[in-house]
Amino acid sequence: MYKIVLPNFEGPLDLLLYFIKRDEINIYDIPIARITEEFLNYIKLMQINDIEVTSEFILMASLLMQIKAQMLLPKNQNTSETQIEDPRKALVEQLIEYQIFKEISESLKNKIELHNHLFYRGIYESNIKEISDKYKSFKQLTTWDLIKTYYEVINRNKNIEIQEVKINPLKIEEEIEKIKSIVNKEGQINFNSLLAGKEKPLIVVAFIAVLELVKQKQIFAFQNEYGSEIIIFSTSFINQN
Amino acid sequence: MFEKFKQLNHFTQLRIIEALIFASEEPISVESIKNLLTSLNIFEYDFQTFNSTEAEPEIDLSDEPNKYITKLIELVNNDYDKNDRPFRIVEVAGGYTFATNEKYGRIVSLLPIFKNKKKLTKPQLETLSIIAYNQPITKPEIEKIRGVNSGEIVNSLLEKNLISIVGRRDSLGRPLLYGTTKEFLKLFGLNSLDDLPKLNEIRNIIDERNKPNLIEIKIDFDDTKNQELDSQIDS
Amino acid sequence: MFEKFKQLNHFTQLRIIEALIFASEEPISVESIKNLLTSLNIFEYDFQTFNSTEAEPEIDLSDEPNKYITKLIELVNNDYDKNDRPFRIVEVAGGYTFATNEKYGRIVSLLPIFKNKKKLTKPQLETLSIIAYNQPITKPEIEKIRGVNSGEIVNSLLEKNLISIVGRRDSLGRPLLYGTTKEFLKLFGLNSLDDLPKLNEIRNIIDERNKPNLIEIKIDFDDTKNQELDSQIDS
Repeated sequence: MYKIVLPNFEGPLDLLLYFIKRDEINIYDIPIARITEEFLNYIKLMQINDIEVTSEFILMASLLMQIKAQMLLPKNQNTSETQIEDPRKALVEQLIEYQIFKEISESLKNKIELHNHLFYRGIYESNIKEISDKYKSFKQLTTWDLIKTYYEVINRNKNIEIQEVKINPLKIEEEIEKIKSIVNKEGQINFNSLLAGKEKPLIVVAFIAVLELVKQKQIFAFQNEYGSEIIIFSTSFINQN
Repeated sequence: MFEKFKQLNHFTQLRIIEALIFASEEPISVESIKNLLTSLNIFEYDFQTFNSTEAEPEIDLSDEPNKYITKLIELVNNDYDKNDRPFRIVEVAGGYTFATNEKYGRIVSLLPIFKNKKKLTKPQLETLSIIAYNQPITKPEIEKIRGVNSGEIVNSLLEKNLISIVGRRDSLGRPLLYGTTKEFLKLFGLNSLDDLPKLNEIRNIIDERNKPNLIEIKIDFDDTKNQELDSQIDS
Repeated sequence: MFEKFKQLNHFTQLRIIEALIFASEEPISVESIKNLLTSLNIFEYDFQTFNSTEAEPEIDLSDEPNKYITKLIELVNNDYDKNDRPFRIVEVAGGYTFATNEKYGRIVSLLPIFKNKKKLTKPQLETLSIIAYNQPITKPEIEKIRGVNSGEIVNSLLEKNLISIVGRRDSLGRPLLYGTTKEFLKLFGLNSLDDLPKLNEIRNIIDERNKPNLIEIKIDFDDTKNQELDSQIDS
């Protein structure tokens, strides 16, 4: 048994630049037939090794073969006054452009390392109420936040089956007492741990019980960010500390 | 090893704790500080100790880690108070964080930019996004999408002047219609509603992750053919 | 009136500036500080001046406001350095903000939770470079330069708040335009986009590197040919 480890390329341009560098090829005069062959061999290797061959590699392969074919066309000596453009020109320009941004990203990487020590203040609020607000709020709102939230909302509700749940009010009282004693004993717990192993109607009961306790200010719940674990504190625990 | 941290110059210990609390993005608990300091291989780091003219603060090395850390934080705060710094380390939500102190915090809060922070909670942002993408829209329609009662949130958005009443739906009960305001555009740096990203645009970005990217191809690797070509081109 | 601010006890002036910068979530420019201090009716506020044992720092009252403020910031920083505080006021993204200093920030960066915040993958850096130098730019334009599908990467940069949607290109399909954010400048410690390396300089470096080896001497060891050449030269 052996395993071939293929170098990881960002895409076909990256791969071509690798060949050019490795073989010290003059980028302005790429031996297209040789490069095409190398390129196709690489794709073959990817396939053998079950590496995803993305459409960009296929497109590049066909472009290379097209250029190769154009290079083969007999050059008509008589029409030399209307200079035929080198079929490689566009590709070379694209490669150079890509080289430039690879270089820039290298220098950006160095800049990050240079400023490795820069950590800004992490939190800008000063009391519990504001902090719990902050955790549900956004530092600087962007349209990205807006549309992503919208996307989540409409997708969330698509998946929700509306079920009628009959809740015995007694159960909520019981659940409140139960949660209260757990939280008071532990000081703080994860909301999810309250739900573990419970069936849907009971989850709803537990949820309502938690809401009720929050309303009564017996417990305090906060969340680091939307979708993350909700942590429940006993208010007496917070006051003690 | 936490014991190793204790062996550092006392001033250095104080500064490291100070820096940790300063940079942390959430209130950091004593427990977390302890764990971080225990994992920190500070001795790999070429460390120049600070030579203070002041005497090293007295720290009781026999304290167990949590108490020890709490004491260090106290010492940092004493230092801030002594120097009339406008901030100190406070304990909130089960952890420590920096905040402006009362004296200077009050001055800061007098300033308009610190007063009218347009911060939105998740439910507010949700509701705002629904209104933005479906305007004009009524409250029951919003609630149908969100699946929860949204009256209070709609009111809070009205208060923040991010939405306004733009008319009434010509249907039973003639419910109020809501739409976004100029203030809304300003908040998101948009010139017009037209500049809002469209749902299918973001769907493309999000769904790309799940898109099958694999294309099956068969390429003929008849080497002799390629060699022929090579020789033709190279000649 | 800014002049009124200048009449306060010098220590108090320093502390107010310090508090303003400390409390501001975004880097705050000297201009904004000036405007805030001018609008601030500090005398409505019952202000207990701080009695320091130290001498009041010397400040040249004749300086015009912007220079005056910059000098105060310097004095605050001197104080931090003198006390070996782990942070200081830095100028970044067009304003002043607090950040950990070199000495202690490096220790913080050794900790995994902080280290990861600074980590960007190669494709992310590539895409970010392309956006930084070509903004505002559309996704297809990014993809043309990179030669690969970049939706997911753009998405991740949006999530990290390093880029944002800044509008739409007025062309077919009105594609979304992306640009870099203040968060981007902060991550790289840049004051403005002008601090990025110049595109022309990079282009020259690449051109230089791409130059084929010009001095390509081919010596043909076919003696007869060389002799021919010799005779040609001689003749």
